[in-house]
Amino acid sequence: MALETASAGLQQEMPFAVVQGAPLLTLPQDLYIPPDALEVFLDAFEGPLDLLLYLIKRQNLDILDIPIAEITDQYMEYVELMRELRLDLAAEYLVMAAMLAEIKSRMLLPRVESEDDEGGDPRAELIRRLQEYERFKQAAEDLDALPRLERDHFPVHAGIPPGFLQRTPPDVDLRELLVALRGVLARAQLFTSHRVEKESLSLRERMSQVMERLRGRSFTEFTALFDVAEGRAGVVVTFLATLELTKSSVLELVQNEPFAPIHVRLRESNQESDDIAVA
Amino acid sequence: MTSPSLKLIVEAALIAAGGPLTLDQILALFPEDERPDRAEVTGAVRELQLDYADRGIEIAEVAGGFRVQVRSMVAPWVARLWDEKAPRYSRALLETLSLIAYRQPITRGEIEEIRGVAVSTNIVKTLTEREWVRVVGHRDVPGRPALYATTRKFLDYFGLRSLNDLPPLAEIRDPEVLLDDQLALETPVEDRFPAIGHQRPAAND
Amino acid sequence: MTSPSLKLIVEAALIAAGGPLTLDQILALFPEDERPDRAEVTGAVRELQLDYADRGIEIAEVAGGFRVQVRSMVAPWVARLWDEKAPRYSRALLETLSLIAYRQPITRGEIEEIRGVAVSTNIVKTLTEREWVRVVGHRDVPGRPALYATTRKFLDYFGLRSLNDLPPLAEIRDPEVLLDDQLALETPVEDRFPAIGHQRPAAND
Repeated sequence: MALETASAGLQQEMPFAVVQGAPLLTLPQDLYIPPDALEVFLDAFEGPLDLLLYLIKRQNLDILDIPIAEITDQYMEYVELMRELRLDLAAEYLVMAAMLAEIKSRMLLPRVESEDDEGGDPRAELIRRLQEYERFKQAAEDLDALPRLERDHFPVHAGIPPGFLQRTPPDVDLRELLVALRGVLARAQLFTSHRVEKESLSLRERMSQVMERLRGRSFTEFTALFDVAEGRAGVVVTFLATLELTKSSVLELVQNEPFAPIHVRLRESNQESDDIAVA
Repeated sequence: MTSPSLKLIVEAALIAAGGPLTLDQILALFPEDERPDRAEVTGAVRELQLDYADRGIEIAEVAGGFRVQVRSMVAPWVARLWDEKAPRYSRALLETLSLIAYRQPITRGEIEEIRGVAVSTNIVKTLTEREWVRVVGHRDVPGRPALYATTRKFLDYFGLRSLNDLPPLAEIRDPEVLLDDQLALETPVEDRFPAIGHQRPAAND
Repeated sequence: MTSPSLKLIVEAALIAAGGPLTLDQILALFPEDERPDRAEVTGAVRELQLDYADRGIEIAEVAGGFRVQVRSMVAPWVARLWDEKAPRYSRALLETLSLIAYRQPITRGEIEEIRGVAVSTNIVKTLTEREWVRVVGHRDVPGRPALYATTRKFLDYFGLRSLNDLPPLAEIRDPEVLLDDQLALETPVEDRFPAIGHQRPAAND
């Protein structure tokens, strides 16, 4: 019987929903609305507060003086309908239904004479929440209306004629480099399987230099790699660098016959067939 | 070659920047010994604003500084340069964004309390990815929920100089005061809802 | 509201486009029934070119059409807008560089093995573009990985005559030497590398 009372209140000109352009003027008690239409309806609301606000505004009621029983019944009908149609109703809608029912029952209690008891109208908290939500619903609309980039404002950007743009790369301090290296070494030491050996830097540098010298050439005579002017130490370093490079598959030493001149070349310059052989 | 006027440099920089430039960014274009006063730069910007009065572009002031943009009057034509339509944002996203803008710093839970529904992770992700919103800290309660606030990019996007430029929030009317007044004049509650009157005694327990 | 003049629309479109616009692209901004003649559009562009004679921008005719660009005269100032943006190098980049310096010639795989993480292509690209590092050959193993070494420019930049001027590895590995000597850094080292902070002798505090 509660439903009957409520549906009488629903006979207003304002549609309770617009489904694909067609207004729905009455609540569909006989379920003549296809389920997907109600899904659309449900999608149109941002939650139970939004639905309640809609129900209130639709009847030009003041939030501050909601006829709670009426609104509760209307709300329940929607919720029941959704449930009957097995629509995926968010739990929040049910929580609100419970809250409304509770307020409704409290409203029915005789008002106690002493004013200080219970602290006023049981609707107060709901009204506070509705008002608060309504403010931000409005704020969202206002925000949406603000002229904004991409839709209303288009920033300009003219180009720069070629040749002027010079991206200065960041400065690096040698100390930063060393700190970084120390970081790697410390980490590498945590994995005991990795070992960064103590190694003469001159050897490393010479390895790069030897490679540089051999680049783009075919065979170079081994002895041509050495510069006697560097003295004994220099020659030894070059010799070690060559051995190291040979060992690590970068260089290739070739001697056609015993005592013939030794030649050296970068293995990368080998023929395709050699690559296959190595692979 | 004489050095070009300050105004020419400011104009070219603003037009080339592709986004707002602050006074400091403009000043940084000059070597220290040639650096103009701040007032001179603002003067140049003001002059340009006047020059642009009958042009297709204008200089707007936003949080990030001065931004040259297409005048709204011609924007509909210019917008056709780009194929994609301007993105539209859902009510859920806009409501969440509004709550963060007006109530910052705010937690997700607090947003959900006001909206009455859960805030989807997607919305938070979109807002964060657009760099409109970021985590500025954590509330010191169990769970340490993240506190969200809006960014300068948010202000720039919506053409605001500061949060103060946001449209004012609607006033809240105090329900307690109003209700008490109204109730005094009203008929007893049970008269208004006879249909459910029978529930009364039971509910009292 | 009357429709804005053709010139305003053309101006705004050219400035906003961020690249050259062809005549056809400009014409496409108008609905068919309002579309101006080609001659009208070229006329508007010519007028704008005259207007810009004493401005910070100009309209250049390029193969792709018309492009608004910063006048060369002021370009050196405006170009500094992007100077500021060169970010500091990442720790990953510095580690990679230091490994190339100390372990050259070295392959990317070897660097990754020591660092325990992949070396991004960007890092290698940045180091190569800066001409601090180059490929000096390939190791003749499957995949023929490139061997990297440092360059003359690298030595020059860091004021070294040769790699021998770099502190030996042993010293770098010893935190005490590093901290007391070359590395009297503003930031305490353990702040940057909290993971290895424990290695620092207590006496140093």
